[in-house]
Amino acid sequence: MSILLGEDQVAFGAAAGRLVAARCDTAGLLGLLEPAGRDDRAFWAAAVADGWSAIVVPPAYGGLGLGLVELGQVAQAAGAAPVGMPWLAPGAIVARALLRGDDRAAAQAWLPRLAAGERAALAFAEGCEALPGTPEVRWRQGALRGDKHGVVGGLAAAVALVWAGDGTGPVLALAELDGSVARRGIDSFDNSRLPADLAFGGTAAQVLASGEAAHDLARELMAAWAVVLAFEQLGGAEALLWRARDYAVTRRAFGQPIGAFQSVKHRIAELYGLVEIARANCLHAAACDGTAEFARAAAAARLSATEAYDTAARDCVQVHGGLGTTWEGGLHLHMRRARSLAAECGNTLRWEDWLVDAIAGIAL
Amino acid sequence: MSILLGEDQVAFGAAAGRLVAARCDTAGLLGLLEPAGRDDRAFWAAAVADGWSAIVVPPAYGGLGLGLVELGQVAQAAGAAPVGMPWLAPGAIVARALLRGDDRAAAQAWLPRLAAGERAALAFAEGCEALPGTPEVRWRQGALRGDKHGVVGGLAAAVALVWAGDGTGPVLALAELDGSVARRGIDSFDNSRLPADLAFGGTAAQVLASGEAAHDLARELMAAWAVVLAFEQLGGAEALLWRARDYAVTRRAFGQPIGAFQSVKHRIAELYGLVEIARANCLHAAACDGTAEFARAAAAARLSATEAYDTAARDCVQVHGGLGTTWEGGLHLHMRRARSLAAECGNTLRWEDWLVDAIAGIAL
Amino acid sequence: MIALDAWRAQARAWLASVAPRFGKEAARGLAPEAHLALGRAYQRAKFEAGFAGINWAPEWHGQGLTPLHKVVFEEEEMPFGMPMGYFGVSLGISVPVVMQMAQDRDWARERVLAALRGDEIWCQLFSEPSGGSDLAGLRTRAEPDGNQWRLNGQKLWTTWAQHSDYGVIVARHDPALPKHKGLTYFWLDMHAPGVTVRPFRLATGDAHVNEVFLDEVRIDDTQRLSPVGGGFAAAMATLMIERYSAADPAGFGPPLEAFVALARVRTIGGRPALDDGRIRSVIARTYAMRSGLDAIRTRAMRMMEAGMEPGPEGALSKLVSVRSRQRLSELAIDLSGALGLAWDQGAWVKDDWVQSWLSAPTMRIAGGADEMLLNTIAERILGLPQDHRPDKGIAFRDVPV
Amino acid sequence: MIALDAWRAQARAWLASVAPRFGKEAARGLAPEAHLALGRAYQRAKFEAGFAGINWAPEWHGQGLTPLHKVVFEEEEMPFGMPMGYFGVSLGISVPVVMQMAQDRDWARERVLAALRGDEIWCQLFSEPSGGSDLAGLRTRAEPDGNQWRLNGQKLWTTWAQHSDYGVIVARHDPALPKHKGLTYFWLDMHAPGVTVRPFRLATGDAHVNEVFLDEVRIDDTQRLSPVGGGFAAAMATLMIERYSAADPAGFGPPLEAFVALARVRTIGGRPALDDGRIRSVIARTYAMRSGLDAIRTRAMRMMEAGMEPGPEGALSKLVSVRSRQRLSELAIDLSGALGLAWDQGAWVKDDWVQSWLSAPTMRIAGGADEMLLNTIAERILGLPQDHRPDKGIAFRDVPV
Repeated sequence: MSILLGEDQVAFGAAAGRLVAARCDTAGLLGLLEPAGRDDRAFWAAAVADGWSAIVVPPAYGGLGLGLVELGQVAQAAGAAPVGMPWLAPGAIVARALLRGDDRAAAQAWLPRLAAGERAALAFAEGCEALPGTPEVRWRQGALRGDKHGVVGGLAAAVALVWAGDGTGPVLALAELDGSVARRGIDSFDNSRLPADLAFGGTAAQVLASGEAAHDLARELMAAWAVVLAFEQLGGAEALLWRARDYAVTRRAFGQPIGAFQSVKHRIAELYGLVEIARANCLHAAACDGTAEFARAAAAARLSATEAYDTAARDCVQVHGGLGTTWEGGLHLHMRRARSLAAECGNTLRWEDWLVDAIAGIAL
Repeated sequence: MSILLGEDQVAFGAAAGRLVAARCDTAGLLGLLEPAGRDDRAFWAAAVADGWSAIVVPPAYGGLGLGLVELGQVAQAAGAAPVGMPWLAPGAIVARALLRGDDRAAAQAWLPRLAAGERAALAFAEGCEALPGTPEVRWRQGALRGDKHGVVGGLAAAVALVWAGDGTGPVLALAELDGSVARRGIDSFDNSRLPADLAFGGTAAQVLASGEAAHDLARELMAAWAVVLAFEQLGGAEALLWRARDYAVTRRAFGQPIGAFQSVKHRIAELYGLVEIARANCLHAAACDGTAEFARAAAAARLSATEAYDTAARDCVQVHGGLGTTWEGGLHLHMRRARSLAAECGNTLRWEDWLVDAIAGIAL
Repeated sequence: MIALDAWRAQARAWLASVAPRFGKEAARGLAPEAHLALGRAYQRAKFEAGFAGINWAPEWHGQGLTPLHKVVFEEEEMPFGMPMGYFGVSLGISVPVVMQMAQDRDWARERVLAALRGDEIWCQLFSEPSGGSDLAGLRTRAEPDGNQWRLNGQKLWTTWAQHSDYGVIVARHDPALPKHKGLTYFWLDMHAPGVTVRPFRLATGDAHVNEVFLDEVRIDDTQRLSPVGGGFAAAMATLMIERYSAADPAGFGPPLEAFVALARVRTIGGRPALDDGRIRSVIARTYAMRSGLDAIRTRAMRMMEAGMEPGPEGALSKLVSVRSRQRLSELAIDLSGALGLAWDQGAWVKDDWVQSWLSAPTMRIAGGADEMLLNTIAERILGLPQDHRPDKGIAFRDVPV
Repeated sequence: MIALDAWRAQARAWLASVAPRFGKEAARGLAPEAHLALGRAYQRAKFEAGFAGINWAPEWHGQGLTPLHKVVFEEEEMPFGMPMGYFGVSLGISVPVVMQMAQDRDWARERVLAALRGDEIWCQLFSEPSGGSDLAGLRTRAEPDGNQWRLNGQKLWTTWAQHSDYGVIVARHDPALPKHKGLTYFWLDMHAPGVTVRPFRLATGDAHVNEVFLDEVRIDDTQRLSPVGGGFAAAMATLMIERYSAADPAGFGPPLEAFVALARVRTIGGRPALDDGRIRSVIARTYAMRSGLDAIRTRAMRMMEAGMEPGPEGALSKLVSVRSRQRLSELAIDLSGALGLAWDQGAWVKDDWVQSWLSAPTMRIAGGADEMLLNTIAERILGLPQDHRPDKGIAFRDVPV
């Protein structure tokens, strides 16, 4: 695939941008911050109607049969808001798992539902580990038992892909989140992500991969997940870059636009550098999906996008001065989202390690 | 001891500053950079005449009986030049070892010579390790065999304190550097430090401490050494801070002094912060010599002084633009010295680890 | 006068004795009114125990001790999380200004007593929508009207205005003068007709700052605190009142010990975080920075004890420590991974990384933004040139907007 | 026209074939004259093999290929350490200017051929002691004198002037005009009477830059390359000539593989450096940064291939990569501890950390200092305001000094 976007891909991203602009506003997003357990269902319904949930699902299962590049365009638009729902990335990653896993029946059962907007979650993390070496959640005789932590969308997802152990090694298992699952909501700084701890109490689950294959698939899914989140982070960082720029050319202090002060001007120029490097890495990673370089490219995208969004959140607020710190101004929506996205599929420390392992050829 | 300098201490530092100003100039220092094996002997002779080598030696041995605070004032003046000889810190640390070690005869033999300006070296490092856990240089039956690397002053020192092993554990041994020692000079970017690899070929040496005591003494000496070097680094950083400031108020571009541009102005203000934090840490470390906090305080001084000097070297050159990069301008004297001092008693990675070990109470 | 060591011991003992009544656990989960009441009660208790107005003269109901005694008490007070926030501006800035500059001295003495007892609270009406850092760019008008002045305009960022009985205010009496020359300083009854206070929320959800609208508010010329046109100089002078106050090398966020404790229980790829070089580097460098600021502070205290003027390097503390606190808090959250998402809105900022991270940006802006602090260091300490200032030397109304 | 892939293969094969004669090992330890002779021989070999003047028209003795072919060749050439430095300014800037602007076209064609064959070298006389970043602030005078001009003044930072036969020069013909308006562009015989070249050394010990003194140097008006007063515009236009040249995400320093290799053999407190979180973080972040710059470069190439104008983000490469190279080189030296002190002055910059560290500051200043690059990004790409410029719109002689 080329690193240059095709016309269709650009159009796809532009349509997503229009949807976000039409349906998301600061007041609405602020309203989702404090009540735990609420996300923007209406927006997700509209996004599903526009095909967001169907992007990576093959046409045979009711999807659009597109790839990470198109998914990335949509994620970038979502990140620019930032939208008040967590369903885009997990749904696509569960679909990817079904397409690469061993269980054809599961694929046939779930892919059409995912394409139609079924809410999915990725239950990989335990404690502070995004992908624990030896998961404590156990899969035995078709059922899952044990606790997963900080599952994004965990409060309302219908299905979850779970990283578990079967006593001999890891498995990736797909579970419908029925009454056997106790969901303990987490009151978070970014509540529309609907984070919850999930306690599986004998929940029926189908194994999509096990042993070495589960391990490889999980790492591959983490990489793809990281790329989708990196595009969301890129979207947020880019939105903040331009907000900082627009404020700096209009706001005046000491008789001149604040953008004339090099402390402001150079800060924004540096931010431009971070955003463009992140963008280049995101596009490169999406374009080399399926190649040997994908693991490295995904990690590079993740690291540079996290740095760009975190820096943008810090610096855009600082450029705005006091106005950057108000509730109503809403810049903290991005500040919070920068933090939740930085943790959601493994922190930067973990991604640095994964990248070095891949670069230096260290066994995992 | 107080963190406030007494009048005597201030006067001591001021005298050292006058000596450095009178005896060191850029042209002279540049002349020592390229020929390997030359240092400023005349300056050292004048410094010895002013008591620099006698500072920490007790009066009973012909010294001044002062402490790290006074030594630090002198080191700071030396760092401001930066002087073209490496003898100040090693001599004081060898004296400290003699005062704390077990060998009274050695103390009586060597302390008067050190006070009189005898050139000493600290031969601790092997390979990239500043204080190897299991040194490969062996002490057996009164003699040393094996290689030490990058010994500062190694090309011309008369005596060296050597970190070695006796087969059962570490020892600190004092050796006169006679014909049994092969000195392989290192052609360096900062040649007046006279670095050399030393190959001991059965060199007679007296053990000052062994086993656990040697280990503790070595760590204690490393801490004191770090404080002296931190003062040298502070002196260099401070000199660069003011050179950058002076240049920024006089040099004009685009019709105004370059110090009016915030990129320059804030860079220098940040440098001021690093210098003042380093100064406070250096004074604090020197003042708490002998207390339980010394190890931590020394590491903090070392880390902040290294950061200050490195940043000053980078930023002062950048503020000077092209003029900062010429040979004749001599700013590279500080750039080079910043690098050699950063390595001389263990790199920052090692000092970070030592500091965390001390903070977190981790066994060594 | 009581020696500092003895004073410190006395303060610590008293604070420990009242901590169960007023400390962070007592304040936890209280509704806003109850929390304010607790704050007033704590202030009253301080006054009665002789820990209020520490460095104020006895004729102003103070303890007649030195600024050092005040700083020492504040240092000891900080770790308890006492409900003292309501009185920071009131007793730290506004009331001292009234003490120094009010025309009616008896009235001022009454106010000081009421404020020290926590019965009355004062706010400071400086910043405006048009500029926080650019204080002298303020637009609120004070038009002379016989023996009175008429105030019209809007203030912003007014801390605790919603609970304040009085405020000090800087307003523009003449827009035809250059911006710094046309300002005058007054005090104001916050319950006067035409004063409307509207609290607004910050990113943390907190609502301790306010918009204050002034609509034809009439004040008497006796409420003037500066000469006409002397408002900017007076405002600058009042900023110096705060010079002697406790710094915090932790940037008013969690102590480093809390980070070390977190690193002990977190893992990175299954290995202890405390063994990881990245985490070790952050711990070591944070320690070195904080110990440096601490030594600067200690040295300043020693110099003040010795009757000397401390060096200008004290100006570094907020700049360096708060920026570092922001990064450290982010890292603490990231390090916690899925466990870092939870946020307890009631937690105390020195106990909680999310609280510390969310409020750090406000700290980097309020009371001197990073950029202004760097300018101050560059210009005042190092003698570097001032920025280009096209707003200087021309009539305020001619400054381009 | 030859396809890029085939061209790349062809270039690589040829470079490999001549590497034993011209590569870094062949150049090692040569005396200056011998090194220059090797450089000329390499340039001649390039010309004869059809790799010189790649994107120049055949009537200018070029190969008539695209700028992309040139960039591809440069990318392939970079790792060999060929002795090509002497011709960078000559063929990259000065000769193209002559090609575009010289009045006597036949004479120009002769010069181009001699330069492409390595027989003649051109320098560029722009910077002066009074300012590097502030190019338009130059003071060298060009006074009209009949059909001639008299040059007086001093140039600085003139790369390879000591080996140059000719130079292009910008001088001030009228100090009564505003600074940007009073400049005119000429070419100059470096052997003309009154031209004195004095090489000086940089921090690395290298002496490839010069002071050039101009004392009553007479040149003919036919040597004028721009309209009178058009010197600044012409100088800016020539900077665009260099737009299509190989970027290097390694900042023209050692590749990341070299750092990884170093980390494999170094230890920190007895443990492998490659296992240490700090070292891993640097490797990972450097990789991410360089891969981003690489993707930007690749995308620009693809766009140019497709006939599109590449985005402005290419401007980031030098700023970001060289700064990073400086830090990475410092760390490599520090990591080596006592083994890091040695310096081989003859080593090639992409092979040697000390060489890379010592020359990095020059790279951060030459050809656009970091601060100027940030200004360019801010103003040209993001539309942020220009800095305060009191030197604009007034006669040059009235600009305060």
